[in-house]
Amino acid sequence: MKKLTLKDSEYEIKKGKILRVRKMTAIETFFEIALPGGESLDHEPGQFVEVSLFGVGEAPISVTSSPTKRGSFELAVRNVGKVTGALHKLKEGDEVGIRGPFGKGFPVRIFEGNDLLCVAGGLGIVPLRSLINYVIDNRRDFGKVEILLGCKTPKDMLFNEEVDEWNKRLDVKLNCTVDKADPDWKGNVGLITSLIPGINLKPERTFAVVVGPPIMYKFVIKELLKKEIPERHILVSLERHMKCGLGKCGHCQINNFYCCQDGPVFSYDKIKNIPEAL
Amino acid sequence: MSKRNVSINVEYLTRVEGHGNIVVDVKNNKLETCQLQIVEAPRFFEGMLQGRSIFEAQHITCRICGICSCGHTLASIQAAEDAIGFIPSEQTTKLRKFLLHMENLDSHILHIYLLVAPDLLGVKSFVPLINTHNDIVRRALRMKKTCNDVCDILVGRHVHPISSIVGGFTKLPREKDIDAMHKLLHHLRKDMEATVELAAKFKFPEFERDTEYVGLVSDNDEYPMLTGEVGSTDGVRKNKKEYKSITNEFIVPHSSAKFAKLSRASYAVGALARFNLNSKKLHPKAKAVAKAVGLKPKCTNPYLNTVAQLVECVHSLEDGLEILEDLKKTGINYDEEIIVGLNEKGTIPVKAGNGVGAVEVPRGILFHNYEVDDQGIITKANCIIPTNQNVNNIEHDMKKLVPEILKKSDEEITLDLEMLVRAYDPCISCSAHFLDVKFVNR
Amino acid sequence: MQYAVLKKEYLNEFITRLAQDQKVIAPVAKGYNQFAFEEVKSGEKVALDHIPTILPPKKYFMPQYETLATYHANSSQKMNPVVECEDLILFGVHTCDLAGIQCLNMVFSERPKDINYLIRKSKITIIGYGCNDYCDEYASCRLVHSHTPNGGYDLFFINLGDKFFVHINTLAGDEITEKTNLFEPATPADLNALAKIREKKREIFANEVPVVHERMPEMFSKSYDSNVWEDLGKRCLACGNCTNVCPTCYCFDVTDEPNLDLQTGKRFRRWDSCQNEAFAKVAGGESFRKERSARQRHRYFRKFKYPMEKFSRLFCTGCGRCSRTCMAKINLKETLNQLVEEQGMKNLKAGRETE
Amino acid sequence: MSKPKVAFFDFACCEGCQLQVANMGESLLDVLGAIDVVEFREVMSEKWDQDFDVAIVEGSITTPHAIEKIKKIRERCKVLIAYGSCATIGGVNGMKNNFPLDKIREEVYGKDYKYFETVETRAVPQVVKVDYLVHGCPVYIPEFVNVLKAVLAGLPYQVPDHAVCVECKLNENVCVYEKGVTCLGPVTKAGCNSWCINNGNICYGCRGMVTNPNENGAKDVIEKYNVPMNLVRNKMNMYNQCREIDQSEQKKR
Ligand SMILES: Cc1cc2nc3c(=O)[nH]c(=O)nc-3n(C[C@H](O)[C@H](O)[C@H](O)COP(=O)(O)OP(=O)(O)OC[C@H]3O[C@@H](n4cnc5c(N)ncnc54)[C@H](O)[C@@H]3O)c2cc1C
Ligand code: SF4
Ligand code: SF4
Ligand code: SF4
Repeated sequence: MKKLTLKDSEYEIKKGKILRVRKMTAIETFFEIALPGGESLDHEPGQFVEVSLFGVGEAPISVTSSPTKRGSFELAVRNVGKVTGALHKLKEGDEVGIRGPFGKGFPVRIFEGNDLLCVAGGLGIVPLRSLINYVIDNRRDFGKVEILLGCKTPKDMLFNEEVDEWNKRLDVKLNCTVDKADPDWKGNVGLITSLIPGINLKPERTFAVVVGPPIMYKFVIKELLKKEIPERHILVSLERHMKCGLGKCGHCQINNFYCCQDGPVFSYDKIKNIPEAL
Repeated sequence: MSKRNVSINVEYLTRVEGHGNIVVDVKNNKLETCQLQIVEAPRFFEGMLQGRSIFEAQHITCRICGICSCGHTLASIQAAEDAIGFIPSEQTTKLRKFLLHMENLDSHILHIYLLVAPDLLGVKSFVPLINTHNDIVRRALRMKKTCNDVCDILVGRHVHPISSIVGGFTKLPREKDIDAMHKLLHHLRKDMEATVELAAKFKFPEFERDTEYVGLVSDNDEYPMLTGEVGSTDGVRKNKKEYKSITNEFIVPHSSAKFAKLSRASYAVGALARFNLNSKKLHPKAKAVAKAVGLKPKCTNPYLNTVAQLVECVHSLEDGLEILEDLKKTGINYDEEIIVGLNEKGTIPVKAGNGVGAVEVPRGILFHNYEVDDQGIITKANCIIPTNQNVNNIEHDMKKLVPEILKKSDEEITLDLEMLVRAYDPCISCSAHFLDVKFVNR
Repeated sequence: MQYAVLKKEYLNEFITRLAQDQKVIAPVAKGYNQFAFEEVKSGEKVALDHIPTILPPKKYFMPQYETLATYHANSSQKMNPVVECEDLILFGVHTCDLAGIQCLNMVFSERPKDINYLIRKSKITIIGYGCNDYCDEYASCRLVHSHTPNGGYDLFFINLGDKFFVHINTLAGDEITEKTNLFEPATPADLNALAKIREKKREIFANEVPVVHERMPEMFSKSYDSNVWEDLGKRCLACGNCTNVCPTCYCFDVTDEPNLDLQTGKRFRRWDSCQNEAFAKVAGGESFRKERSARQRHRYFRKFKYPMEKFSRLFCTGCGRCSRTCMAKINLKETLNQLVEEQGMKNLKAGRETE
Repeated sequence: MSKPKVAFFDFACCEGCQLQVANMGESLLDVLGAIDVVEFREVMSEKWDQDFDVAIVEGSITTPHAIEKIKKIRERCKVLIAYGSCATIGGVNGMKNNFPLDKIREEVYGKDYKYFETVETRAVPQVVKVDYLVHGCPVYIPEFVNVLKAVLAGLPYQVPDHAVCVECKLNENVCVYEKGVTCLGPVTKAGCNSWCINNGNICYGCRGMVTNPNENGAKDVIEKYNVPMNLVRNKMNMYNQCREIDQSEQKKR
């Protein structure tokens, strides 16, 4: 058996240097990463990368920074297991492997000129932040922008400062809710679905982007449909077990779709009849 | 010289298999207590075997002990086949003998290098030797691995062999396997020479105590390991079926293992016993080594059991190589490969019976005895492990030894005693598995 | 020379000559009516009329364990992507397995391409072999049209009794006939004999499931919620045998294996199965195909529906391996028949049309 | 980082799994280069009375004394590895639980059996929290080395939760059911590279059952291959008897 070195393997990584590490919550950490020579990752909001640590493995992680941010990109990682746990031990200056970006992101070109409703539950804000910052940086290309954020308790809230900043902006409307408040909490209490009925929107020119834990989708989409937002205008990002990111390994398959190639972002009309999707 | 008081209590004797304590109490030069206590947790194998198929016995009993699991396997199979009246083929017997050689080689190497050598080199274990005697440690591990690799090829693994079962082998070595095993063993020769050289330099304590030595004996010129009758240096000779009248087990209050005696107060089994009984039948190369290191029958220094093991290593290696060469010549009949689950398919007829297996395993003669009903289900099981037979002898050795070394310091006495026990290579976890002990005063 | 014949008595010599300068792989009997592709040095052990081997020849295109890269993580993340490959001649590949290889070819040459697979593929020469009769009752090759060759080979052998009729399909195939120098040109009589065999084959190979091949995806679309899957789920042990033996299953897992220094090691992939418990599990413990019924359904849909949409091809080759190996007697033909029945798609003429 | 201090302990077992360590050959020295073995009674006389990082525990818990001892070990170590089937699932010692405790004691020890303390056999995780499991009777060295590497790197080790059949098929063995024999491969956790079947035997289930076995699935198997059910059950309780303790406790809850 011969062992040949490959020049064009899809499994080859790029080296990413960690510029900044910041602990966000007890289980989530933020990373700013640069590719060699400041090479652009060249991603779309909503796309993900495979983050690789040799000896540990790879994990798909959404890019949370906007493509408008040059020179580096950002990830926010929740510690749930092997790779994510090992990532949490890294320091500034360490290197990680990066493959990608992979998948279909949010169709920002189609959003242009339309209103945007972003709904994020829990970790869902990670990919959505990429979109929101992209939209803010190209603010005049879009119509009304409204953001709904939900999480379990105020302590679990991610990107607090940035959310505050969004909140202060006049051209963005923001609403937060928590399942369980603490004494300092001034915002809403309750499920994120409860925020939707109160929103004033023009269904035919609104695109709703929903990212959150699996159970959230069903209920949020129901509310959105009540608002008569066209199915085609509802975008979701799905999480599946993934290994290769190349549409081969089979783990992420959702019926006939490969989440890594056909997704992770899907429009609701495309998947509403896909039983394994939601 | 002032009167000596010595109190030794070695709790959890190390570098032996299983849990045992040495307790010695000397008051005013008078030996009051001198015991080898077996404190292994009971595992109830005898009970667990009840209701099991005779074809499963080997799978279960080999798990009595991981060190001599091939030995238990072979004794168990022999007892099982004896019970149901199955006679193994010549090829099967040959391969079993070869397996037994590997078991002895493997176990003896482990004992000589990892368990005894540290004492002789004045360290607590082989770990410090990694720095001081790296080549020796490497050689030991390499030799051990070779035996292990050969067992991997032959029976899947050394610890709890897979393919050796009642009836024969579930997988017979292919031609390339025989070649591979031959190559491995051939390479072992060089390390074996170095081992002999090393062992020749070892200085063992000088101590003599004449005792009765028991092991397999036979009328042919093969060094008996797997077949033969049971004999002793005191002239006893009996069929293995009469094993109970050989071991004459009796109970002592201080130990959870039974004690054994034959013609005298105690007897010994193991490499030294085999050597004393059958040294004439050893492979010429083994004989030469015995001569070179000055081991002669009848040797009555128990510490030299380790040297007898060395001689046996050479024998097992050389005889093993010859078996392989023979198999290469005759070829292997693969039609004899058997399918596991013989009882499930009723391939081998079963009948009620009582079978005994007597096999020379590394530490001495091992007896397995099963009674089965006409469905081949075990109704009664009994095993007598070499160490069980030896503990009584060890205690007698200790009783003679302690007064002779009272001049030494407590530490030295402890070490001498530990070394004595270790010389027998006791397998304590085995010995506590089949008991029926009464605790008189507890 | 496009058609040739090889006398049967030369087969042994043929393999021996081939094996002189290359590894030759051929089906070999393992007992209990089981076969496996293994290296051979001569024709003696070759079992041409085998029922499909335990594992399909995919193991040579996509090995069970495959190193993707070696790495060195000392100071930074450094990797060396590799492919392990060797020149092979696969001899005696039945038409169903040829179809299986073609399916894998499609998957792995679709972008993003799998270079490892493609390089290995380029090093393998394939000599096919036609079956003149069914292997056993599990085969359903007629249903999916893989009972006859549809390309995918360099040489193709057909048993004419005392000789093999040989189709030379590629230059590589031609080279083999030249090099071994045992072949003769096919005569008109040989072509006649071939035609007869084909005729007979048409009679023997009847459609195993009375449904029109092209309507299969439609049938599956309608059967998503069928009780059939519940039933399979109750029986399935999730042992994964069905997918491992399937010539068109290619799911895998990627894992790192560090050396003891914890700095160097290799990244490798190994076969995985959608039937395995953890296959679709994500962090948080949610599994998207937790039920065995859903996993079984997924397996069937990945054969008869999804690939039809993507590659316009069924990913079942009719080899019958999954049914043969299933401990729980889950039988592909039976399942298909149940679905046909349920969806009222029975068409007794299907597969009987003249070809 | 200084080398982690590792100690070996054994409870009721055959010590074969510890022996497997010695069977690694010279690569053992690589392992010993990465760890600092402070106690290993079987091959070392050194004793250690301080805390240590890793405890590798072999054997099942069968006496009240052992329960106390394992609890102490747990307190002294950071990482506890249950090593070998006796420790991970109870293993062959669990067969004892097939009999009423007093009955088996009496049978083996005679009428004074009460002197012999014994409790229902338990696997180590049934008594204390365990961080890593190395299944197998005996342990499969390549897997042990993988676990060890995971421990050293501070990574979790996932025991495969799919059937031994998966590996058996990858090794292209003729399934023993084809030979008319039962095998526990379909319900046993993989990770041993189908060791026993590769060598012409069957799987006895020494690695424990997969978490989600199809308890009702045996029917079809037994029908297809025409093997008696009691044979399967008989094999099942060879290594996996301690599972019943969990099951009965689950019921209680
Ligand atoms: C498109 C996409 C985007 C993602 N973006 C983010 C993100 O921005 N931030 C973030 O923290 N997480 C994100 N995830 C989830 C993240 O990939 C998983 O949490 C991570 O792979 C778990 O790997 P691990 O090695 O840490 O866990 P493991 O120790 O391998 O396993 C823990 C559990 O996670 C499951 N799991 C293993 N691998 C995966 C996988 N590749 N995908 C999903 N589950 C898996 C296992 O089955 C197990 O149940 C994303 C996932 C996807 C598919
Ligand atoms: S082979 Fe049968 S039992 Fe095994 S996973 Fe496939 S369908 Fe289930
Ligand atoms: S032999 Fe056992 S492990 Fe292998 S496939 Fe058959 S049932 Fe599974
Ligand atoms: S095949 Fe079964 S019995 Fe054998 S080692 Fe593997 S899990 Fe244990």
